[in-house]
Amino acid sequence: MDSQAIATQPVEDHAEHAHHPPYLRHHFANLEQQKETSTFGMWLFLLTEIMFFGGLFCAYLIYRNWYYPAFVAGSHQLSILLGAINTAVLICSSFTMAMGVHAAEMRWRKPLIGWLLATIALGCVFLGIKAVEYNEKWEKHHVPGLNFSVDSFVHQDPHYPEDKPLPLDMAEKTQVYFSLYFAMTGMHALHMVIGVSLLIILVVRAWQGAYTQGHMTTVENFGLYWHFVDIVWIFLFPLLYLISRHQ
Amino acid sequence: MHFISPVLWQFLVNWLTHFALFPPEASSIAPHADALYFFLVAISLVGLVLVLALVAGFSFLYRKERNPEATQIEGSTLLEATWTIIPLALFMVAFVWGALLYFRIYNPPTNAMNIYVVGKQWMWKAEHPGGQHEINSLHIPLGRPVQLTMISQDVFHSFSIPAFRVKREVIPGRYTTVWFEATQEGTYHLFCTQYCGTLHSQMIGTITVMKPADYEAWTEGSTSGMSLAQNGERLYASLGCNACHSGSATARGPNLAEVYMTKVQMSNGSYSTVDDAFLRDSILNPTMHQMAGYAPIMPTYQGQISEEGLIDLVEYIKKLNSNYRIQQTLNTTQVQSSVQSPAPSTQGRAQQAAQTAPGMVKP
Amino acid sequence: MSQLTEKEILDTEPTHHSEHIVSPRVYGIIFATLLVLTGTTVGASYVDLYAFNVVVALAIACLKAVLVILFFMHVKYSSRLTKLTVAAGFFTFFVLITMALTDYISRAWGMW
Amino acid sequence: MSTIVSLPDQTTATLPKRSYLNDGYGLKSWLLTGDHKRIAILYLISITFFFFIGGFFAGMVRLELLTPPTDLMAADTYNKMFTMHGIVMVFLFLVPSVPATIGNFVLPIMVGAKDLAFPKINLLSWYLYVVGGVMTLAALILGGVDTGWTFTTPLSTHYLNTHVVTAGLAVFVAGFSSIFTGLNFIVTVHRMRAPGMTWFRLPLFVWSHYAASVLMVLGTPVLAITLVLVVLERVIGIGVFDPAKGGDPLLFQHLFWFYSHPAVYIMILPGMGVISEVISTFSRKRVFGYTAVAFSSVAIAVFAFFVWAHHMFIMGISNYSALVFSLLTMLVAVPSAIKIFNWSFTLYKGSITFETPMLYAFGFMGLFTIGGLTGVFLGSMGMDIHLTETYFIVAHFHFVMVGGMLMAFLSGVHFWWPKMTGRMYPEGLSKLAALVTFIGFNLTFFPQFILGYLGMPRRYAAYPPEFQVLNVLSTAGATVLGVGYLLPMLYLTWSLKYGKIAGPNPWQATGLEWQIQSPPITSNFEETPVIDYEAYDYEWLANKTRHEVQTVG
Repeated sequence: MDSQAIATQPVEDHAEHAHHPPYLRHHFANLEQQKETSTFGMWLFLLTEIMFFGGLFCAYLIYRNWYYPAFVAGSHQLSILLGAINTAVLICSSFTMAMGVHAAEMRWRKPLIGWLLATIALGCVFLGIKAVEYNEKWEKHHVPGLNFSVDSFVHQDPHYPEDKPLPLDMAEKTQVYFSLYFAMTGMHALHMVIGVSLLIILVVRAWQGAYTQGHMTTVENFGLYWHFVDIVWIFLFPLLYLISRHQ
Repeated sequence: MHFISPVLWQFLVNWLTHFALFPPEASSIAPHADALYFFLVAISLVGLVLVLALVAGFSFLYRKERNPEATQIEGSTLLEATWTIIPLALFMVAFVWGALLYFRIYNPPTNAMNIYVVGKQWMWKAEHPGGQHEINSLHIPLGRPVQLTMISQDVFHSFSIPAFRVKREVIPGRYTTVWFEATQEGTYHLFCTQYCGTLHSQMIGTITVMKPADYEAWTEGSTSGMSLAQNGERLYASLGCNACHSGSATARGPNLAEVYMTKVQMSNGSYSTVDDAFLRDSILNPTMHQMAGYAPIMPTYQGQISEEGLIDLVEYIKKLNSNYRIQQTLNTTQVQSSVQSPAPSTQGRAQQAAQTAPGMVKP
Repeated sequence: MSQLTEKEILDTEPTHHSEHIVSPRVYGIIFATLLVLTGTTVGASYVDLYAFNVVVALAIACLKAVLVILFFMHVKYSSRLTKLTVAAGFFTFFVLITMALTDYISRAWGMW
Repeated sequence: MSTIVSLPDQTTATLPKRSYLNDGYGLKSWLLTGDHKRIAILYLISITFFFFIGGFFAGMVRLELLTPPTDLMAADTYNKMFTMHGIVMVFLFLVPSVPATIGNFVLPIMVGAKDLAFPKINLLSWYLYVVGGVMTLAALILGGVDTGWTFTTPLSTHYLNTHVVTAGLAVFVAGFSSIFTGLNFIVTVHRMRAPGMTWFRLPLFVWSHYAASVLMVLGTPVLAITLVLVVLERVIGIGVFDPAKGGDPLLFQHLFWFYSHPAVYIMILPGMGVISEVISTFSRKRVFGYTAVAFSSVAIAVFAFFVWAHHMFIMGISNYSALVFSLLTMLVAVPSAIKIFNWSFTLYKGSITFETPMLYAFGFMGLFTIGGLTGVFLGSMGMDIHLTETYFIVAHFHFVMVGGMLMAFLSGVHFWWPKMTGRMYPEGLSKLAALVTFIGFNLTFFPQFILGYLGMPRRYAAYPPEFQVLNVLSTAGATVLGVGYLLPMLYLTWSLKYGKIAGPNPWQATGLEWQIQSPPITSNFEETPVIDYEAYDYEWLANKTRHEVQTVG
């Protein structure tokens, strides 16, 4: 039994202990343990993020079945072009982030900074487009609670001649659609803002050469976060913009 | 008894006169609920006594003074299986029994008389079909199943009668129902048990169970003159419902006579039963209750009719068994509307119209 | 996390997992695939497939998510613990949805 | 196999020269520490503070209920009192109580690690807890909040003008504190175990904390998003739960209880871990059916996510759905029953002594049995109709939370007090406190079962006079209970300076934490331990002690 006992914490190597690298924290035996630990921790954090967005997706699913025409009409008010561009932008940013992680793994300092800066730029483009969309919603009175009117749903909208106006009771329910739209994209945008802020810190640290001397777990873990935010959008895009388009 | 302080003495007297372990068993459901309760108490006692006996017995037998040497035991699959399976079996009995009771409490018999209840911060309003209104009290006849159709105007409330062992959440925007059959004359507590704001503890009332004859007398004595259905008929006319739901072959809306509790086909092909909730929702959210074969032209009445008004309408449609009076009304209205403004849209105006033309609804 | 995972973790706990560096070529291929899939899903949304529009859109989204998870997030090259963690997250999300839907779907069935 | 364990002679024990307590002085060395033991102490202090705040509200609630009318305070004030009592006790005491204090202190040592996996996140978790706590206090000082701890919509979103937003955000922040604690534990258990420490050599304390951590990590975010939606609905008026805008208030209930039912297990599972340790140690016997107890924790964690709607049986969920949830609820009761019986049989053929932690553990077993079994009443749908929202449910969850969890917490605090401080608590006084607590508890909460069956609704500031007798009993019990809780605080503080020196292993327990000095050094172990014995192996401990005696001799 003893010989088969599996340890997750290796027996301390005293020779190595004497000159361990500065980024090895005292309570880890070696770098490998430290890296696996922090990656696992990051995954657990993403687990909580799944459940965080999960509540919203659950609400979306239920209300879409209840108020199907309102959700169709609501989604027709979104710009599929902007949504598609934003999806592409986010996928690009995921790619640049992945390349950044690769650069860090290869210990290339300048490419790392370059890829991170590209990711920041793409993140900002995404947020900018999102701001344009939000602004449009405000102007069209589609912000529930603050600035909402059912006008564009009870009258024939000249921009969407194929849409029949909704009866008033169903038009009122578009508020639920837009509430969820703002809650979901808002939470997602908040994650993007946090991501971009963290990226700026990463760039500064990368500039100082922190990730190119063999310790790049931070970059890798941030990459996980960034890709997760991308995945959320990959689901938000079809759910909010696309699935009612054909009607 | 001068050596006992008067306060304490009062307390003791209170104890002796008011001590009870159970509320009165005043409904047909109560004995069933109590039976399950006694069963659960019994298995709890057995379980508790067993655990206490084990703990106390082992503590006595194997205390250090008696048993200085501990004997290491890994476990026993047989024993562990025993205390997995036996509790599981008991819990399953509790589940099945509880489920049966649940469906007994929440499935009203078909012959139940219906009373409507509206909950709002912080009062209960009961409306009898005969038009009797009560605040924070409810009079019901002995030995007759009574079904309550309840709705809240604002927040969650909960309608609870401990003596009947029934309780149901009263929620905004949706009818919920509960039923009971009183078996004992008397006055019982009515509580709101869902926390509903500042005066939650004042949202209480009394349930008065009366002999059928007394109940008849009470109904006679406290009627407001108009039954709910009559109120509903007025509202029906003043909101202009009869313009489309006239029952004629060419009408734009479905015929409502005897529609209650029938199965109707919806525009998406599914079938729905026309119950109270369906009627109410159809008035407020007609688009979601689109019947097959009709155009989606009905406007919503959301925000135009109070919950009481909706109850009147629902009660009217429930009792509607011919379209004769509707058509009569329609003719009168057409004459009237040439003089007066066309179909008023709010309840206030509706009542006004009803006052100005009292003969309108009378054939 | 499900009960099953526990036992499996016991013998899958990695003490030494070799560093796997994904090549930029793989990233490039995945990137291109994702863009193509995005185009496909936008295109498919304009075609009337009746109930299948939702299915197609969500299937493509799931495919994209799986690609991102497996390659960009390196799960394909990670330990089984990581894979189980991801699975546990989606499993719990699935529980939330299905158990909530037991109520919402059967509410329409009426009083019993 | 038989084991004789004799307690060490404490007269010769001395405090170690170097320990985590004297490794740096001054406020900064505490507030910026990464040491899990110091963070545990910080948590212990702040949790005790909030426990007494919550206790104060409980006292006010009980005082008001002494008489039927609202005479001591207005209904409005009363509502704020029970709301603050609920929020403080649930989110600021019960959820972090055992995990963040005792768990934080001993879990890394038990698995043989020098610290938790993420010391900084551990500290961050404490700061988030403090921020959450301060926000709760702010809500209180600004005028209170009266939603009830359940934040029921649409009451909380549209019908109250108290500080719902502040309180909601406070719970949100405190929730993240709990997420980070759970995350840290899971990673530590997976990644930081010492060589030879296999999963089945882990003490059951670790298993139960692992299970609770899974619940924290997976459940809490759903509460977080729900509270965000409530706040958004209140502040800007979006319409996810608002029936007037087409939302479904029952959806709030679903999402809220998706967290808040597992939260009940987050609260009780760590307590069960404490009981496993204590019962085993004081009967000098391996826990009966180690594997069954370990897996019952995991089973509870798994089933916890499938049963939430039993809080909603009367709320208008579909009958079919209620049926499913009731069935699953009955299943989740079984693992708890297994645990209780396994603990009872751990005593069988043991060599039992009755130190204070053991007395609290006995209290736990009795009260938790009652609490658990009355849970079956409430899981049984038909019975639930009559009992829910009455004092029966109040009594039920206080039996589980106070009778169960608080007993376990006190048991654990006494059990590990020598390890944390290096000193013993006064044995006589603490046994008295345990007894007072037990009596006070039963007097307070048992009458509430009867009140509940009589139909007295919960959250009532005024009640019909026929309920007074039982309410007076309950309030009298609460007074006794209050004394029972004040006592430990006083004598434990006293023992910090005047307690007997404990020595490394005063109980002769087998856990890894007892094999090092008390209080431990900052890095816990001089060198990474290699584990070559099973959990609760008293044979091994006896051999080790004999060996040590021989070496010294």
